[in-house]
Amino acid sequence: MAKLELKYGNHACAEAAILAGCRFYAGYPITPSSEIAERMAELLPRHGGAFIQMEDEIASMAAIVGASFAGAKAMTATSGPGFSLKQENLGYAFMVEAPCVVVNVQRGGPSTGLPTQIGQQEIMQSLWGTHGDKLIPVFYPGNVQEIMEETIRAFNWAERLRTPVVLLLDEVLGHMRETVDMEQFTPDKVEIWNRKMPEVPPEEYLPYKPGEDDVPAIAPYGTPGYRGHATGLHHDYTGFPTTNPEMCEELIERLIRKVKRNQPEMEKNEEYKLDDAEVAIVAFGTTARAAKTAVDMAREKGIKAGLLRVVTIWPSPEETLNKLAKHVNAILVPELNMGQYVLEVERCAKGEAPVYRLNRANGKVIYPAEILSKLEEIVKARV
Amino acid sequence: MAVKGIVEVREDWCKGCNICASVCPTKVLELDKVRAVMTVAHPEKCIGCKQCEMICPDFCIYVFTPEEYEEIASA
Amino acid sequence: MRYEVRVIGSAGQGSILAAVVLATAAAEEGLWATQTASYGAAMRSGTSLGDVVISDQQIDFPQVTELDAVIIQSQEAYDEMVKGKPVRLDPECGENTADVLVNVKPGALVIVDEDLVQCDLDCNMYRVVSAPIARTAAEGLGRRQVMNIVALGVFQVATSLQFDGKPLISEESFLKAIEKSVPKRFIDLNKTAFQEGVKIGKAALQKA
Amino acid sequence: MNVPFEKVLEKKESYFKYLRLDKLPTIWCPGCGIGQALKATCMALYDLGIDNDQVAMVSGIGCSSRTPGYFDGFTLHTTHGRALAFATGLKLFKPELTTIVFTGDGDCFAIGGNHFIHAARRNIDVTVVMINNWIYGMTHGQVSPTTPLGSQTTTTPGGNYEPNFDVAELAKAAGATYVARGTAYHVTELKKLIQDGIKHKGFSFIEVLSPCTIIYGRKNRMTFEEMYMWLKENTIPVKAWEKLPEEKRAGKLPRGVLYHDDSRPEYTEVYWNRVKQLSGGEK
Repeated sequence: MAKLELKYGNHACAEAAILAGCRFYAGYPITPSSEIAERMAELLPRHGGAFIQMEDEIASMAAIVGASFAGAKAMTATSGPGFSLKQENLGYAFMVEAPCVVVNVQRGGPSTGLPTQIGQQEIMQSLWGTHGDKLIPVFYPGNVQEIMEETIRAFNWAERLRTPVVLLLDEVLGHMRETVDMEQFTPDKVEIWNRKMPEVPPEEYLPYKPGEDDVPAIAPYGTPGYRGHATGLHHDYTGFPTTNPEMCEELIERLIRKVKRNQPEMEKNEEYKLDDAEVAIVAFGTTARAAKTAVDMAREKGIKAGLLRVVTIWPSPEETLNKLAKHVNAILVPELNMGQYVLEVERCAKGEAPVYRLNRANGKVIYPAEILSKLEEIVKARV
Repeated sequence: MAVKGIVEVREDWCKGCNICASVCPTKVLELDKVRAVMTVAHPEKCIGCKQCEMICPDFCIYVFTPEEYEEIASA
Repeated sequence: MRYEVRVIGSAGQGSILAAVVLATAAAEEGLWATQTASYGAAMRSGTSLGDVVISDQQIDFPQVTELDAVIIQSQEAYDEMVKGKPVRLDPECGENTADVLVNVKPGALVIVDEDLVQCDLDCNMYRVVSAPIARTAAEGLGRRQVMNIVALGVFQVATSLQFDGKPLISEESFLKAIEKSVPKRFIDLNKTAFQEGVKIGKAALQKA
Repeated sequence: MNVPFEKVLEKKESYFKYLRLDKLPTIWCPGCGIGQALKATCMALYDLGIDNDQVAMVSGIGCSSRTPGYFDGFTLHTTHGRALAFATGLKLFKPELTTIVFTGDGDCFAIGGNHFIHAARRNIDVTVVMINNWIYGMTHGQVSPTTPLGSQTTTTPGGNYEPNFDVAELAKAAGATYVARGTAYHVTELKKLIQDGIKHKGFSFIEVLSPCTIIYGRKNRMTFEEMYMWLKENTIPVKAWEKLPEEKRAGKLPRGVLYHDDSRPEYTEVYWNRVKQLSGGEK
């Protein structure tokens, strides 16, 4: 029996973070993400955690990495301009392997853009925003229920892989209220993963020596005997700077490999009416919800449409997308930007099927009827 | 005159900046200009004031009292 | 079943809160619901609105597309809804004889305030329920601020017009939703407001 | 030769126990004063009896920010200017750790200026050791917010024309509750200042005037010795400074404890007390 409760998107994110064990939040107000901070300010002290409103976005990102080193499950939330400001320290978190969750409630950009309206323009920035090579897991839920699921999943993967994880939301998701089935969020049903701790005695402790899973076991700062050093410079197993090319290569390859090798387990998609589909839509977030309705509308008109809703945006579901391209005659990628994820879909499709676009970046959602007419257009062109 | 202090310089950490020599009131230390490291040229002059140890930026000078030195050397 | 409702009024009339209470009541009833609010345009025009989608299953598209019901709390809001006339929903209805509301389905429920809204809607096209909502709140309860909740009472009764004589959501669910949504010290006032709304709603239906 | 010194290093009964000896010698230029600041910090901790396992040291980017690499504690070498923000997160979650931030004039007052004033405003219990060498050393000599007027830097050929910060006054105005100035020449005194800073419950700021021997010195035609002598002759103990007539103060700086206020509550204490009230005690 479903136990339905109406939840505000941003509040659901905060509440799920608490469930996942988040005990540190640092943030800076920005529309449309501020409600996450407000809810955290209310919840954290009650759960024995720390909340701090920092002086800017850069400092917020820095503070959660500092707290993460002290052993906290830590989170910050922001939107477009703030996400840009966080990039340098996001790269730092990736380099020093500090588990943390960065929420970006996307609004319309570029620059100040459309602060109170929806956008999906940080799909590429979430992966490529900070300088240097990296692979940061990015999850993008599609409804308020899933905001809770994905927030917990983001914390779990962050802890397991010792990496920052980006959780993308959008203005509509963050600012809407929706019924959530709370049955699955009772504390006994929520699965929680924690970072691993060193198993060796202090004298043998090498903070950046990876285990077989490519993940090192770094003791929280303050653990007696397990002192260590962390730096954003290329470093060896001890954590100290090195310019040894072999060591640097090993480090950067491992940092990317530790995420990449878990792609199959991390992959999460929703497939809707794809079995006999001739034209497939690939979408995410709020746009995927319009796409799902459009699939039903198309089916009524005799168009065999289906939907692949991508939840794990990065690392991208390469094989799934490639298989999909082989299986259908055409792919449509509607997104609230001028064409970002479509590039990844094109890459993965490898020419097996033509990939069409439906783009918009004016702060308005794409309506089901618009996707439907695009589908009709594609079908007409293909016959 | 009895020795008041015993200076030791760890040469492998010394960068030869000469700051220690410039603060030494009795000119115990002298720079080996060829190797650019500090040497204890006149150990007998040391008054144990520790100024050189304090100001050494590279942790490579230590000044012992004779008793301390004896104790540690014989241990 | 997908049922879309919009509560619209001047800023400060509590349209969004009414939408929140409505969505919460739907959840109490065991229905799925989404509640969205539009910022941009509403802020410019001085009207504010809250949209609710209710369904017996999980909802795909979360925003409203074609409204099944609209609660109009002010003349300004009414004009906003009429403005534009982008679609002629019913070709039978003469263009000059009646107003047509934006994005509202034929057969939809239109709840208006009897005193505040002068409307010229085609009664064959919409199920118009007009009731003294603001007056009940201001004179009956002494608090004009609760007119949004009074309106919800009217709405609760009026949905029986669309669901074979049985309201979409029960009174109990609404009362529980009020408990969850408003500050403690205003719960009783709002519950009374809702019940008064139910009363005037029933009277309005009998009249019609 | 050098046998007793080796034994001192091994025995861990001196301030050397706070050093990662295998990382020495440091990367700093000959004569650079950052070494003394680190030494003074180690001596201060030793005298206070604070164990290595109780200290976190955070830094940003720059010459001074390489310090944590030589300090045997929980150390974090972060991004340019942000050390105080990282330290704020660390200290807030683990208030039991003595948290020291090593930073420089560019790191702390140019790119990190905002973090500095806000950390000071909060009065969070972090001890900031700010190495003021009047220049960007690691990037080879550009003008910094503390470069004296007229000084030669690579980005002000012909002399610096930008006014500089009085960083001690800035710290005080921003809300720091312990402000001191020491120099790389007066190391014993510096140790005492840092020691009091660590003991102080609240935001402590210690400015360490330190010669940038190679970069600043060469550009401005000063020898190592001249730079140290400048520190000796142009800084005056606070007590003497207060008695000094205005006309004799020009070109000189007071050193010692410039400001100390124990009355303001400390940030993490205030926060966790609130939490205790709300959650009934446990963290």
